[in-house]
Amino acid sequence: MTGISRAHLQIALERLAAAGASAHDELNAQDGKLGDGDLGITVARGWREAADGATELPDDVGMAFLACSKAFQRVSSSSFGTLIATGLMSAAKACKGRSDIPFSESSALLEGAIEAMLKRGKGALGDKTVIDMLEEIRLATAGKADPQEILTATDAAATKALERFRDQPSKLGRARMFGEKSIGLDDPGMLALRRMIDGLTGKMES
Amino acid sequence: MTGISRAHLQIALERLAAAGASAHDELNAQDGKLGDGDLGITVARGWREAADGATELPDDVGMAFLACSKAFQRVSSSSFGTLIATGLMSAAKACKGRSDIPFSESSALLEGAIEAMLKRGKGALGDKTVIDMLEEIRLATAGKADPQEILTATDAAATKALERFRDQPSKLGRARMFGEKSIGLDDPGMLALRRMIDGLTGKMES
Amino acid sequence: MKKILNAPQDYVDEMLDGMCTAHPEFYAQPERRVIARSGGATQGKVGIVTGGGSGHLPIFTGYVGKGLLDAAAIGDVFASPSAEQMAGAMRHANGGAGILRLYGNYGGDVMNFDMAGETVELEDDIESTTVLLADDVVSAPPEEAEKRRGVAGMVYAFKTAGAKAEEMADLANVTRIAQKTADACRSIGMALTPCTVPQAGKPTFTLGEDEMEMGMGIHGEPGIWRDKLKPADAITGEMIERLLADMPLSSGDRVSILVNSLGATPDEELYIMYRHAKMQLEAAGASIVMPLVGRYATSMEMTGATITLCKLDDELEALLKAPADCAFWRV
Amino acid sequence: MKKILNAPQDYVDEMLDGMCTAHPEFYAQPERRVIARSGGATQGKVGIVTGGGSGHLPIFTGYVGKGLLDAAAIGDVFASPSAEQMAGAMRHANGGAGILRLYGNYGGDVMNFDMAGETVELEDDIESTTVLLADDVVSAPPEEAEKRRGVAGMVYAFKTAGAKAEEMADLANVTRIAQKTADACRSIGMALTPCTVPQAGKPTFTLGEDEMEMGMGIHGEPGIWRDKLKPADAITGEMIERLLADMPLSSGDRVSILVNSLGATPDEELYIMYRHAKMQLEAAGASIVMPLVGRYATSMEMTGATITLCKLDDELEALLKAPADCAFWRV
Ligand SMILES: Nc1ncnc2c1ncn2[C@@H]1O[C@H](COP(=O)(O)OP(=O)(O)O)[C@@H](O)[C@H]1O
Ligand SMILES: Nc1ncnc2c1ncn2[C@@H]1O[C@H](COP(=O)(O)OP(=O)(O)O)[C@@H](O)[C@H]1O
Ligand SMILES: [Mg+2]
Ligand SMILES: [Mg+2]
Ligand SMILES: [Mg+2]
Ligand SMILES: [Mg+2]
Repeated sequence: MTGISRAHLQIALERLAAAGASAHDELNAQDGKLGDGDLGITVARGWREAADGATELPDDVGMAFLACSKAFQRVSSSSFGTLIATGLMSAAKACKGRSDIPFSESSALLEGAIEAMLKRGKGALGDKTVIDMLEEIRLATAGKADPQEILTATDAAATKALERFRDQPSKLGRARMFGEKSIGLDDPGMLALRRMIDGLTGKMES
Repeated sequence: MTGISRAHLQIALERLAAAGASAHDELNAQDGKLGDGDLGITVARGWREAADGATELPDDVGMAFLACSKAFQRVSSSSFGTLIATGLMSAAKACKGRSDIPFSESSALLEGAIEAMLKRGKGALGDKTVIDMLEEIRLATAGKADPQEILTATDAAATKALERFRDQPSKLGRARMFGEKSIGLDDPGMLALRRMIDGLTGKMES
Repeated sequence: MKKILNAPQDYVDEMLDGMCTAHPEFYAQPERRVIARSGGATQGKVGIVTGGGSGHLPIFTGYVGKGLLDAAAIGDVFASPSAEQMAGAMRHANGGAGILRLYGNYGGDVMNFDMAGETVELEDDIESTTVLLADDVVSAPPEEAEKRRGVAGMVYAFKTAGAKAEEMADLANVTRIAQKTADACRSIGMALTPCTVPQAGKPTFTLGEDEMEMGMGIHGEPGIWRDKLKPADAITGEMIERLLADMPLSSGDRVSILVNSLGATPDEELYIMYRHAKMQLEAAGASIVMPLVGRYATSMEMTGATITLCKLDDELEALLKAPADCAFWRV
Repeated sequence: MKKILNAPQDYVDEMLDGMCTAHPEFYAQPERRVIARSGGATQGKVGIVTGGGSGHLPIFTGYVGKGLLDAAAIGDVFASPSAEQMAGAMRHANGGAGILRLYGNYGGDVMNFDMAGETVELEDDIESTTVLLADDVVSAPPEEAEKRRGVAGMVYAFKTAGAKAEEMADLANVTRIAQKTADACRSIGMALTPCTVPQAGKPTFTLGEDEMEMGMGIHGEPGIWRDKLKPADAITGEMIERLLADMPLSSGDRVSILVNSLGATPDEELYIMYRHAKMQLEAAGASIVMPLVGRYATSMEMTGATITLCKLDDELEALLKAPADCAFWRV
């Protein structure tokens, strides 16, 4: 094995499900500040559903990503869940028919996901959403092939994105309606992704 | 002229309309204690409507009573108004075709009205309603022919009825539902008749 | 008072005006507070007339229409129409075959309708009969069933008697069907929040933040108990039980059921109630025919619901399913 | 929370269960949270599918029926259904002639329905189109009309597109009619009291004892102004004015108008509003065709009303008047 395989995904799903559960309250609270307070539910439920299907995942990494996308389509209909489903669907299409995806393709997979998610959410980069963090990560991981290096770069990029956007207003999603009030607050979707990365890198508090 | 004529009715209607107006608030309040608080409206509106038609009254005392009944049928649909309309209708039938009704017939007219009102209201004597006061008056005026004597007897009978029933429970109408609570309270319908009599005898406060 | 209105004293007349101009194919107002079919009375057909206070749409005026009523006299909110208006309704419903007066058992309404009946008999030579709805089981014990208030069961009687009259049956027969339907109906209500009579300007009753009243009448008349709000299944369960105690059903019986909102209670919650009621009735061996769920007899913006059972035989079932048409109900 | 329910998390499923068992002649639930016509899809007919949050009966599921919709996916109260449920609805509406996705413009619904569309195209080879209702004039200025929320105007689009599909028109034509209707609709709402989402357990907003909010959305989204409650004619007057400012009418124009209760506001008050709206529209030279007054798109027990105008040409008028049949509306 030299890249992303079924086995990697299985481990990742377990970690993401655990991260989702532990961040449940924090994310609901953050979303509740300017939104409907359901983001923790969305993240926890979605990854739990995907992880519950982990033993059934096919070897085809594309089809495995599709199964994860479908898990989100099934249980989480809030924006974040649908966007994650969209990103996973894009990865599914890109990986279809292969059981081993070189880590060096990570950045390219992200690029495809970002494009699909922007289209799905009718948004743009700079709107202060989870996609801005993904874009920061895509840039930071471009050209990298070593999984540990990729994780380290991802972690740093996530921190950078949070800091960069904190003092900007939200231009999309529910928080948009609150305009100026969103300045100074972390975008809940970015925070969710941050917690997911924490889970993957083992930084998760329990 | 030796008895009740069109002219008598015209004067009586003016007095009753004035009495109704002046008792409006008191009767609403009394009815409001255990009922829907509309009795003042009913009494004031009904006699006003009848008095407004006074100049058009026919000589036929029967038809004149009918016109008064119709006035109540037109404007007051609460129980008391309908019962008054019923009593007047009974008098109308009894006087039809005559333009001069001996005062000595007063008690008999009342008897007919009482019978019709009991039938209309599906009540009985002793239920603590306006009809009990009418019955007291019927008894007190029986055999009398002098109008002044009749008025004096009526006035005394009204007082007697109020006192006799005050400490009994209401057995009919809205107040019936309150059972014991109605003990100690004057029946609003009796109080209304008392005020009408006050108007006729000139005792009305203004 | 959180209501959308102009002057409170214009509430009823503006409402009737709006209703008649919105649905001129159904309703006309030939005299003030009298709603009649826009096509006028049907010659040779028994006329069915109802009446009562405003604030209960579709009851009373809304059910004027083919296969239903011919005319309705309507009073102020929660107040009887005048005898004159009732007489007017009877005249406008008169097709020469007699009139059935079909309405709810409330003292004021009864006195006025009786008086109106005498008037049109005297003045217009119109023969008429009366059938009173007295379906609210809470309002008097079975021994005094004739003293009970009339509530949503009226809708069933309008429907069956209306269908019978449309068949050109005679007055005796239309009256028989109405009475048979009235006898077959049992209702019970419960309330969570009051409504406001425009001219009074204040709520008809008060209930605590988390309280309900079981058995409350549609004008806020006192019920059987007042307590903490219970789950939908428990509420429905007790309502059905009390109806069945008054009119037992056994295996093979057919009933129609009306789960009716008093106004503010949404259809969503009526369906939650219906779901439980159906299981309960079927457990008793009865089968449900043509269930009605919605707003058929309201108290403006009151929160709460009523349940009516109407026990059917072949004759009533056929009449219930016969065509009918008004702005609020089409069968 | 003064609602008739069991466990809050069962509110939607018990409601759907009740609705389907009450009206099995109209509704079936072939998979959880997917309501389809009980007869199944009509072969060769374009399927019309809608979806959105619960709590708006008759919207969305109630309008499944002949001459209207083929299926609806329904979410929790005020929450989008999942993409999977939407895909399910599309599959059950599929008669082989393509699917129109016709629903309100809310971000979550749009993302999920787009995803569902891709899924059924990929997996089931179903061709589909989208028409979004964006009729709430208050929710964005005319320059950004495509960002507006979809409210009661949906009912008109269901009706006309439904009638067109029933004529066995092709997908392009059904889509054209839906878009034409969506373009012809303008709505505005006002609210007096909130509703409670069962799982949240608290009111969606608060308003003072004698306050109203003009322009408020059906989930309590902020409006244009909040002030003391005004008379019905003033409220109606401003609502109609704002609609006409967005879609001017001139002499000879025909419109249908929907005066819709958000739930608790009684029909009586809707008719008072209709009365004034009619005078105002006729003063502008327009004539009213097939006015609708009642509860067509609600927010459970919210007090308030919406007004929708739908400008008609001969084609839309004929489709609006074509037969249609569901448990909540029969034309
Ligand atoms: N249209 C969009 N495009 C991209 N990201 C979005 C969009 N809408 C919401 N988000 C992201 O999702 C987060 C909120 O997710 P969630 O709570 O599921 O949304 P909601 O409950 O409003 O549907 C936001 O903080 C933002 O990062
Ligand atoms: N059925 C009845 N028979 C005789 N008198 C009655 C009856 N009902 C009411 N009354 C009398 O009418 C009075 C109330 O009149 P009113 O306020 O018009 O009644 P309501 O508003 O309840 O229709 C009672 O105090 C009683 O004297
Ligand atoms: Mg959210
Ligand atoms: Mg959400
Ligand atoms: Mg009274
Ligand atoms: Mg009264």
